Amino acid sequence: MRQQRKNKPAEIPTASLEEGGSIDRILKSQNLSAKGPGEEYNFAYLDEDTKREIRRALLKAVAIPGYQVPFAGREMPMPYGWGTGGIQVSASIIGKDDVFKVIDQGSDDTTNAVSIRAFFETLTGVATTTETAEATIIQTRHRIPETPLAEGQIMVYQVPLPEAMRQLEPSEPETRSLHALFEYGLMYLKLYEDITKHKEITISYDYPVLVADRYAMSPSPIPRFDNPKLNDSKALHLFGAGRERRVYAIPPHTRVKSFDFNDHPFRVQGWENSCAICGATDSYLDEIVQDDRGGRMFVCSDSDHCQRRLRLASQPEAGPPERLASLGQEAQDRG
Amino acid sequence: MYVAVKGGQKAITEAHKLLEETRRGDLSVPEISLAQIQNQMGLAVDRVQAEGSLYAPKLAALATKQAKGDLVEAIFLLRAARASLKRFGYSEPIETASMRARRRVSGTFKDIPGGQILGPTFDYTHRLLKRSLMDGGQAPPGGAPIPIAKGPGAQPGADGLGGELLGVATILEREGILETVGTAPEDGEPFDLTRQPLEVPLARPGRLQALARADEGFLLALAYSSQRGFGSVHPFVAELKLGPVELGFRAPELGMPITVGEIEVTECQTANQFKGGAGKPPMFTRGYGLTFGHNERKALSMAIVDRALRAGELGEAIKGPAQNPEFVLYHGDNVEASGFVSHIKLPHYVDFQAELSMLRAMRKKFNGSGGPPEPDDKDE
Amino acid sequence: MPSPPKKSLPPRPAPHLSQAPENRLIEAINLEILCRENMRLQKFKTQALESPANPLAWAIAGAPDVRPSLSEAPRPAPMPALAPSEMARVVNLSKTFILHLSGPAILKALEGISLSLERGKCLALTGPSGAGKSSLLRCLHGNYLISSGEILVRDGEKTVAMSQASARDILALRLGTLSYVSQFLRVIPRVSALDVVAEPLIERGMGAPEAKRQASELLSRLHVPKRLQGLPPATFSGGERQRVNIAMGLIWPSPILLLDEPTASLDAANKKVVIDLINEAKGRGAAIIGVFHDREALSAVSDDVYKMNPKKEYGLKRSREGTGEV
Amino acid sequence: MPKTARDNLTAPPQNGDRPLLLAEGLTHYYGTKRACRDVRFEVYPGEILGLVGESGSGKTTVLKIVSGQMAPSSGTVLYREAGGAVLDLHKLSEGRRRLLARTELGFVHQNPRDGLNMNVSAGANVADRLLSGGARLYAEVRGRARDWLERVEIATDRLDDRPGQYSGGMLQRLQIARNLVTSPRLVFLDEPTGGLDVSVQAKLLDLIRNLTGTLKLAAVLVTHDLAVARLLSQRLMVMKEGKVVEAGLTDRVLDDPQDPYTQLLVSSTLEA
Repeated sequence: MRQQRKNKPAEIPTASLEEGGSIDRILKSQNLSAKGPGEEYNFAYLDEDTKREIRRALLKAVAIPGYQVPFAGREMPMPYGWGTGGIQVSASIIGKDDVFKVIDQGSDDTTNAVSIRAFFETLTGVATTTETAEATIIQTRHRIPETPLAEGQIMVYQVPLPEAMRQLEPSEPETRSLHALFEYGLMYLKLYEDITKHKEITISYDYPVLVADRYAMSPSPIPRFDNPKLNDSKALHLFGAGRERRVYAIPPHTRVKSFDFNDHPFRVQGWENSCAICGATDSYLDEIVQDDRGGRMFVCSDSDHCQRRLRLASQPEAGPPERLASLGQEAQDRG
Repeated sequence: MYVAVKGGQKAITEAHKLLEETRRGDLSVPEISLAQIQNQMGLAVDRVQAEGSLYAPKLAALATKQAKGDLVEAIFLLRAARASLKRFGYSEPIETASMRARRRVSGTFKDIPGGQILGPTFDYTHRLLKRSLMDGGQAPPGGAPIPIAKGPGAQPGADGLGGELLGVATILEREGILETVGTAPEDGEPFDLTRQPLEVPLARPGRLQALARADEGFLLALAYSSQRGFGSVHPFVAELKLGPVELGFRAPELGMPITVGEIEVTECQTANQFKGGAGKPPMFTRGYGLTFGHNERKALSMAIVDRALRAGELGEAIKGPAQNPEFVLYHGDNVEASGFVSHIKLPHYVDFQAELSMLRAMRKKFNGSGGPPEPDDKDE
Repeated sequence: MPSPPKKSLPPRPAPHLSQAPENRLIEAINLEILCRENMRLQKFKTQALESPANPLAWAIAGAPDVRPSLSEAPRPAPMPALAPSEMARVVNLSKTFILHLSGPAILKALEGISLSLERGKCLALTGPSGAGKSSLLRCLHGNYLISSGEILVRDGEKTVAMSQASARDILALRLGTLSYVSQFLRVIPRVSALDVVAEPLIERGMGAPEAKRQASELLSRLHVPKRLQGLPPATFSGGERQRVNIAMGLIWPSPILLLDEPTASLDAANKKVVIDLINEAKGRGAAIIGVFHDREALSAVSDDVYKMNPKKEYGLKRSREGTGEV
Repeated sequence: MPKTARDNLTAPPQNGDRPLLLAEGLTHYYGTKRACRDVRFEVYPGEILGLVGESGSGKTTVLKIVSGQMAPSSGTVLYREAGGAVLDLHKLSEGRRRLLARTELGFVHQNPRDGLNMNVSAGANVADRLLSGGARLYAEVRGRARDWLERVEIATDRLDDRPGQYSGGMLQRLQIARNLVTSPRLVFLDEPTGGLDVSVQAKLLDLIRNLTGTLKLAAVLVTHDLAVARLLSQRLMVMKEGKVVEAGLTDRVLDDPQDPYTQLLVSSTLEA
């Protein structure tokens, strides 16, 4: 049974680098040894006050679904644009007995996912998993897992551009007033132009949504394929934009509707192919370039989902095991 | 009796003697050697070569040492040195396809022929200060470039250099989804900023040369602004490559090109969203960046700004400075920029005197008339 | 306390009055020009009169600048009653122009005019050109401000005093009661004659098809052929334009008709049609006042004649019964 | 003509004589320069009020103030909205005022480019107010945009072109379509025929007259062209150096001007 997530702050002495004075003076005064970084840093790197500040912003974000709450984002040992928003949100809510999962482009073994997971393993010692069902906190970039999320789970999204209308109106003060005045005509104007030129809405990722019939929101650059998973979800969805210093949230069971016209309703892209490894036809697929003569292979983007289907398939009563199993093995090597 | 201040020359000599002392610094510290700069400060050297527009690692190292680490000064030194060199011809176009890449990544596909080769990169490192590098620390074990994803195609050789890799851009181009680029005109010499004055509008080859020599910080900011809405570039990295390429030269006597050596370059090809327009079909459009040495951030920024500057050609709305060739091309060169910005240090007391007396006269008039004119609400 | 005299306008070459678009100024020249000295003109001062001056007082005091009471809000004044047969009555009306450009000069166009318009009757205005006939019609139509005296007009159950009527009141009056056929046709270029004539009906809420049908019928009766009806009147001859003008003026059965030389530049056939139209209007009880230089038309339609002449001997001359002869 | 038909046809305007807009004591300064002083007027439903004067007379400033685009240094602008409530335009919240500006009010700029979005198609420009108003059927919005292009006499095959490819006259008509699509009750027209060549001007005037007539639209029309004022407006205000020097029935003001400045203005108009 999933334990209820306890979120008590850890009591590790704060030895943050930012307490003024030149770096050398700090290093000398704390004779930081060359052992692993874990000993000298706070639990999950950020000091407790910063975490409290971020949690306060998150509470406001949950209270106003879809509204971008400014927060004093800090520099992280990761470059901006590589997940600092998501990391600060995860760092401020993670507790000792959480089970943490990190995916990028849908899979746990993508380089940046590996890097972020290692960061949290060293700085929190928290249990990590590659299985969606086991995780209490899932930090993601560009995908929502195929496996349906359960009550109590928290999705943390890494967000590059939090403002859904940024490409239509570069000025931040102007977009903030459009939100305040609930004036989203500009959004429909864009969709109108899209349909006029291309006979359909051609936004393929970061497809804007209306949250709780009030705030226009960028779901982060997930494919439109994943948008429906945000609507009336059992889980809590938290969005962190580090460089732009904004957090926003979708509480459980909130109405999330993708912007569309009644006679040009939101549609999800489909594929003719199926996963070469687990045969799935309803999951988002990655295209593998095999040669320069156009040879392509399609595999599930969500590696956990793919392997879970393989495990189910390899039970006797399921479909032909050999081919699936061998394909699965090949997938392991690739991972 | 007032004696005008003289001794300018003396002051300059003394100042430069002081500069030499501070450049050398504490005599108890061993002097830094060019080899150390070239090997341990390679990225600095590479930036000086790229923006100095001269492939000469040793000279770039010297310039960096002489400039006390001030790279803009070093770039200036290299540019000046370059101007003194006689030009005896143009090399053959380098074939980046045959680059023996030490690093080669693509953001567009999970696996690509020849695999994604991480190579020597800061990517995915945790930006935590490494105590091990403190004085007396031992150097970390050498790492060979491990491909993160094994795929068909060439395996990295013993010296860590990959064989010929099938370019991702080439694959997309063959599928027809990525725009093809016209081949460079066979005859005639390529446009060369150092031999012809920069004029706007400038054809793309000229723009690319200007961007290759432009200040990295400037291009970085422009690229960033274009991504954040002040422009409409949505770039995907089709391929980013780093490694040596052969340099061919067609000596008049021989009549055929011979390889005169290898140079290290960084090449970035982006595929950008384009929903069709200005008579062109929906497709991915190209952005291109190429620099001497290892200048990844510069190559990426260059590719984004190159694509942004093509907004007019592709009928896109102009929404920011990154799309304005005049703004980008006239302000990108940091040798020009640093020169003009710091020229205000030069004596200007003649002009200042003129301005001073003008202001005094205007203030007298201003105060004499009893302050600013009241609102004219008095009747006719 | 009078404020300092206004800087007079920069002396502009006084435009030759006759070039004025309307011929009203031509009429003014022939009038006796009061010499400036004996009026308190020099002492004209421009000052914003806080309380809106009574126009009547203004005419006498001669202060040219009036604080514009925008809606010229009606002020309560005792309202003399109209006799049942009367549709309108002019009471001791005078009209004076203050022309600031040349001088300034005061020009008296009308002086002490009194007459009444009876239901079903046509009153003809006679007198030499420049006697103020057009000016009187313009005052009746609200196109000219009344200097002194009053014009009372019956509008349904109410009686409207023109000197105190607001712009909106006059607009309503023109919609419901007063129709004016001026000498000049003033229309939007490129609008067809048919649309021009149908406009008064559409403006009063009639459907376009029905309005166009009636307009075409009236134009045909005035011998304006169908192929011309679709063309803008700007290209028409003087007579044709006049007939369009008349059609536009008469298509709506107004209770009061003001006609300024309706038969000028018309041939015999069309003159006869206009005379029939006027008599038909009289037949339905309309009160008509018009200027007719053409003797034959005058005698054919007018019941009374009001002689006007610049020598200020104004008076109502009874014309012999029915013949309009004087 | 039966008596009854005549009566209802000529009944006073729908809600009697109550004005749609009342401007009171409008005074405005740009820095120390006074643009207008103590301007007062009303606008009634279905009526076109003309505002004439030479450039610099403050007429455009007054128009910007009464249309809610610019707050006056002092003075109030009251507007009776469709529901009947009387609003103080410059005390409304930003959101409420912008909503009003998109629905019940319209503003046609002298330079059409100021009133259009040049980066989207002509159809999108017309559809804009519908979309902001909550229209969510693409086909219907596009259909209404096409209808309105027809009503302002623009070839409907130009629906998807960018305004940049339109001529001056077409741009102005597009701007009119953009404003009238939500059938506003009061439109502000700033020199709508300014800068257009004569033949285009005539067509535009005829269009404005028809539209305001058929839609029973009220309008405040700013122009320096007295012929345009005579043609379009029922009532006229003459401004000079920020003050209203004369006002009244249009033909009365033009044919029997009282104020010296009006006389000068009228007499200096070139007669074609």
